[in-house]
Amino acid sequence: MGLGDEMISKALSLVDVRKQFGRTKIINGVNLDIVNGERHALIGPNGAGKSTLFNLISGRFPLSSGSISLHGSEITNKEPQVINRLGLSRSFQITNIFPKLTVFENLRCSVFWALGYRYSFFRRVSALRDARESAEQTLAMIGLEDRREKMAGELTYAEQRALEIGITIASGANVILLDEPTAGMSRSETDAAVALISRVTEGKTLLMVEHDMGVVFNIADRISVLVYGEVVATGTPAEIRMNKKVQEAYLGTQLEGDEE
Amino acid sequence: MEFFFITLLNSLSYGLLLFMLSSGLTLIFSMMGVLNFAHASFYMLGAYFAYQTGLVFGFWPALFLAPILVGVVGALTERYGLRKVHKFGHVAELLFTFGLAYVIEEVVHLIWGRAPVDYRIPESLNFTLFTLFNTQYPAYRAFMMLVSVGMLISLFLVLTKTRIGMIVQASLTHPDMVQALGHNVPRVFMLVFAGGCALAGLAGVLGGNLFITEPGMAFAVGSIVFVVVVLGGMGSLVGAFIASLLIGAIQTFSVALDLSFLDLTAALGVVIDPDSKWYGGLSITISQTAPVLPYLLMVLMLIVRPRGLMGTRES
Amino acid sequence: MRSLYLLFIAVFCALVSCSDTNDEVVIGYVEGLSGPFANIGEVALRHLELEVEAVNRSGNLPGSVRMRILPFDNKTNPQEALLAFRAALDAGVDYVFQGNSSSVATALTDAIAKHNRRNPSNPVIFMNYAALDPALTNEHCEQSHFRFDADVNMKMAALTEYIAVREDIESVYLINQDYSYGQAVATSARSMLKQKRPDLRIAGDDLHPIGRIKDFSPYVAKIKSSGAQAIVTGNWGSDLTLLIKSARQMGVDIDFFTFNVGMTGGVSTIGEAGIERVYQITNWHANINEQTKNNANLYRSRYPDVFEDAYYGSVRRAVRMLEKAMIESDSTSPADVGRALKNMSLTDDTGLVSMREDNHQLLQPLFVSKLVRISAENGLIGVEDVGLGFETVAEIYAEKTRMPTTCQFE
Amino acid sequence: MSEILNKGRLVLWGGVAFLFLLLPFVFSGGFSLSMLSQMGIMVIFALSYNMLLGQTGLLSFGHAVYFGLGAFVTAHAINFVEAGAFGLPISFMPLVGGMTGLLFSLILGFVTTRRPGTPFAMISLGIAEMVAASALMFTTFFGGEGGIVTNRTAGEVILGISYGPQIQVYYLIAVWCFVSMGLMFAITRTPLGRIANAVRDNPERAQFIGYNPTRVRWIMMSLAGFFAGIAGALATINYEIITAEALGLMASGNVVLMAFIGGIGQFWGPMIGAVLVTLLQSALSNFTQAWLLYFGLLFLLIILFSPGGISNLITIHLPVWRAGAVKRLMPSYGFALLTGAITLIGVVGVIELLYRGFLFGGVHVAFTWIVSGLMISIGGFFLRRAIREVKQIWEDLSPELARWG
Repeated sequence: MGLGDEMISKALSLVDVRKQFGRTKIINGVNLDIVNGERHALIGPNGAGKSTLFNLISGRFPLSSGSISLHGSEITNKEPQVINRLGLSRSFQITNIFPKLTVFENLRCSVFWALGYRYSFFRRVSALRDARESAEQTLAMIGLEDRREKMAGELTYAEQRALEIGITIASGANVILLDEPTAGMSRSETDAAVALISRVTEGKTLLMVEHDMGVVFNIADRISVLVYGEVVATGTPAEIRMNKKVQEAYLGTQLEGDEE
Repeated sequence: MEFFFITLLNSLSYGLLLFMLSSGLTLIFSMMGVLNFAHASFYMLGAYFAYQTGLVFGFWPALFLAPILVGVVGALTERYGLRKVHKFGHVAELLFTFGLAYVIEEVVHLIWGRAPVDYRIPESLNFTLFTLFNTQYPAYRAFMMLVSVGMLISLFLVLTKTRIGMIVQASLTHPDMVQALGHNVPRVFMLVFAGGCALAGLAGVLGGNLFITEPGMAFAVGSIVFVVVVLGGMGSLVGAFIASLLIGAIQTFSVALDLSFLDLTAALGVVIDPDSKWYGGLSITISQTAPVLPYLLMVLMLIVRPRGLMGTRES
Repeated sequence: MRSLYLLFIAVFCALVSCSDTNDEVVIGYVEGLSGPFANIGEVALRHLELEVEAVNRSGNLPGSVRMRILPFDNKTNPQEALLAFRAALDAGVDYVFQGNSSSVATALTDAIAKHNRRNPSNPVIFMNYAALDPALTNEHCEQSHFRFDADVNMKMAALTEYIAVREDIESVYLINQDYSYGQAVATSARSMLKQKRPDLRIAGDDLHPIGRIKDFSPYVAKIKSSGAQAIVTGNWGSDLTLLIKSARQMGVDIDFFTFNVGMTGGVSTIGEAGIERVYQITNWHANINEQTKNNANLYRSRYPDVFEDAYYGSVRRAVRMLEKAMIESDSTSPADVGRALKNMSLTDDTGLVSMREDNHQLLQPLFVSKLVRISAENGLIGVEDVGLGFETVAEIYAEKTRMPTTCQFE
Repeated sequence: MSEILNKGRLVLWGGVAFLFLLLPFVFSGGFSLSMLSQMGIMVIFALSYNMLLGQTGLLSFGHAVYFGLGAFVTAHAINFVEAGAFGLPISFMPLVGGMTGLLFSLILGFVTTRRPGTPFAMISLGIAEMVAASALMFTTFFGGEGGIVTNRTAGEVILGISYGPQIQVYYLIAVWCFVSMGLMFAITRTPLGRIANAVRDNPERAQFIGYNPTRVRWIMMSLAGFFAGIAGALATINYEIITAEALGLMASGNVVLMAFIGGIGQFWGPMIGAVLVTLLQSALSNFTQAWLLYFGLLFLLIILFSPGGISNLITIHLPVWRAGAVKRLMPSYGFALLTGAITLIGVVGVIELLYRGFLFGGVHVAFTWIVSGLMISIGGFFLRRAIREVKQIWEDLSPELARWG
């Protein structure tokens, strides 16, 4: 269909994406390509628009202008569920789970669509072996087997963060967006989270917002730096470390950020 | 012409009464997120309290005493009822007020019986203010309009000029921020709830004798007040004001329209036999549907523009 | 405390399915005793109690049996009424009294007829003292149903007889509640006025939703601009009160011809606004003759503390005819009593009343009366202690209210 | 095949079926039988309502619309059968009601389910108002004040079943109730049922796992409408008359009360609510005119102190039972029960006195007043202590219970 290799290898492509709320411009023409299979980190100071950019990509907010495509197909301003069905899944900075479902049910619900069960009300979930196995696999992956039947709302914070990632990856989407997966975690919890993220995103495309530079340099293949709604630099961790503009705009002034 | 002017005046006074009712509900709704199902019950309590205190002190003291008493009942409701339910979420709060409406109606039965009580317009206001063409305009209606406009102005002043008013106003748009600034939000909630109820009570004092004071009076206005609030938009007093006048106008003016589908078909040259099965449905006139129109309007509004005319938030 | 006792018995019987003893006739009073219409149910219950006490005092029933009332709450809802009817059957009820709400009456008529067909050995008779839907003695008529009040069409016939002679009235306005009863009032008013007063102009015909209008002033403005001199309305409750008050406040000087103004609370809430202007058409009021005045006083002295005054002439007639039918048939079983009731006549306080055999509708004189101030000079009895009472302006003979019927008993 | 057909569940459902079969032998009076039939209908209705409120998080104030429309169409259908226009056995009439409910909830649900929470509640209220108002105006279809009268014996007699005797109608209702319960329970165990829970908990997140919350709500509402229609049809068959009250605001409010009193958190909660509320309405109203007040107070008490309803009260005791700690709770429960009963009797005394005092005037009952007052104050005082004690024991127990979770 005339799609070149170049297009196919791009998991995600943002062209001149802009967003403003009222008169406040948050995103000012972002151009960004995420290569298939890479782990890409998005960093930047508070208020740079990182989470907003995630919300634009995942369909939570409509764009003011510009376009976004996923594996070469246009997803600009599509509804979140449509984008998700095309293989893009995201997590949230503020834990966003189903508090009154059990941990296992949280994960099982996340795989139904991908396995084609849609809105079915004539199949018993207990008979859906693939859904159960898939959910159990994810459960094992995020290490919450012993919390299986607990209400998600009753988990500890770190457990909820793990579940958040679990819900995001359960469906097997191949483009994963993680929004500050380690925010608010202790050192040891962060290490566990990093291990978890590396494990679960094996062979997938990952785009993550992260403040913890240790995590970023540990995981990311490439890094983009977002400052005041614009990408000022993109490159390998080594390149970014050396980049003057980045040092000025970001690393030099404020290394440890908290919330955006 | 005469009909037009009289109806205009009537729609205005009805609209203003609706505003008195809905302003309290809007305040409560926008601040606490609680749609107070029992709001009309507080309106009813206002009328009954005014009747009771009026028997002892006369109408004028009752005009002040009754709303205060209703406010106290409201404050107690908030303090010992709603506040406890708050942690279970909005649905539980809504259902609490829903149950409260039942209980208040039964308590009114219990105390004042089921027949209407003889709550009258005071003699000092029971005269004809002016005669327009040859329809008399009663002074009490004018008095009611005066009070509600006065209430509108004082509400505006309280909200914009006093400290508590500022906090309330800020809470209308940014409840989280107000909480973060360390204000005693529960107490503000209680005051707002009490104030909202007192406003409903005031409407009851004025409406109870103009219309009728009986246990069914709450049910009769209950849902129309929701319509006003939803139509006007959550958190918007101005919206509630506009919606009140709008609904007042719709309900009063549509009464005059005797048009029906039959007229439409007749205009198209089709005459429907009165014995036909469809005659009953087609002969319904606009004036017959008048009281249903607001609900239709509300449903349409919620579908098309859920935040209402002037609202800023969806819920 | 007496009624508490009765209620207790009712429930007890319902639970253990006890049957009635032979020396008692059990009258089931299946009426709305809770909720918004409970006061009306209470009022009629007191009327019933007064009459049953009188019957029991005279002790003329065959085998010196006594009547006993068991109240059942139908919550003014047809489905609940059927549940209450089942409870009444379990308690051994033979006669069911009900009247407020035609929807309940229709449900009960139908349920009782079906019960009688399915259990011919244990029939029940329905004494309807106030439900006015004409269908009950026409297309929905049943052998087991007897109506003691005049239906909407009969009342309208009587009322229009009076309007026909009021030549000062040149145009009337019809305003009614938008449901089957109000629609029936409007329809029969239109056709009967056309027939009896072809010259009369119908200035307007409005239907409004029931119980939902707060402010009647737009209707009044419309009535005013139509130039009507009188209003004919079947409205009841607050829909009637609000209409009259609103008209008087706006200085609209106009006659009101009503069906239900005398119902509990009506006169006291309308008050001065209605004097000399409000008319009602009823089968009974206190000031028809010395006998009716006596009966009104009897009620007052039996219930000195209650708010209302005697209103339901039809309850009285229903109980008295039941008594007479039992004596004449020398039986208390519904089958025999029903046969005796079919063409029974009785001289009551307002004159001769008689049951129509062809549709079980009582024919009785009807009275148009006007709300007036009572005084020592006119010697009228007031209602609800507000210094107002009704004065007869016309009596319409029973035969004048005989309507053709479509009733065909199965 | 494991979950639904597992042994425990099989025994449970078998027990329910057995109970349905047995009940009319225990409560054989005409009134009891009618009340059992009514309960069966209300159980279906309340469960269908909980598909909205409990499972999908949609607070509806207009659910009786589907019940009522299903009932009216069924009434007309039965009358057509009687007139010989078409032949459908009465036993399958509930399907007519169900399809009607489904049709209308499909149409109305399409425009109303875009938003949960208060906007949905308001829209449902508005639609309920409009339908109720039209029901009074359009007398051709709704039959006016008299409603639509039908004859449930209209169909042919099959296997000796004419539906004349109430007992046959009871078993018809029992069968449909059992089937509907089974189906509604099964729906909670399907992908849709689970996703409905997810949408209830967090509609936004549901979007990011591929689901359209509006669509989920719409489907759930349509299914709920289907079962409400079945309940309506059964009501038509049971009462042989249907009037506009059936789809009014009171009926809609009633089912909210049932579901909430029973508890919306468990599947079986609304069943308890339906049975209890029907019992209260039918039995309590025979004892006292103040039943509406008691009913309202009960509702408020439940919202204030046990918002999970009665079923939640039962559920929280399961771990206690498993931990074998019931004995430790017993004394304080007994104390609370005793003081509660004393207070309750006092309150009932006052309420009844007020009702009677105003209805029959001038009853000199100073003694009862004093006794009631004393009971309230003394009972209330000790009740507070009892409640504190109960709370304390629960706190003591909580670490133990966590293990038995």
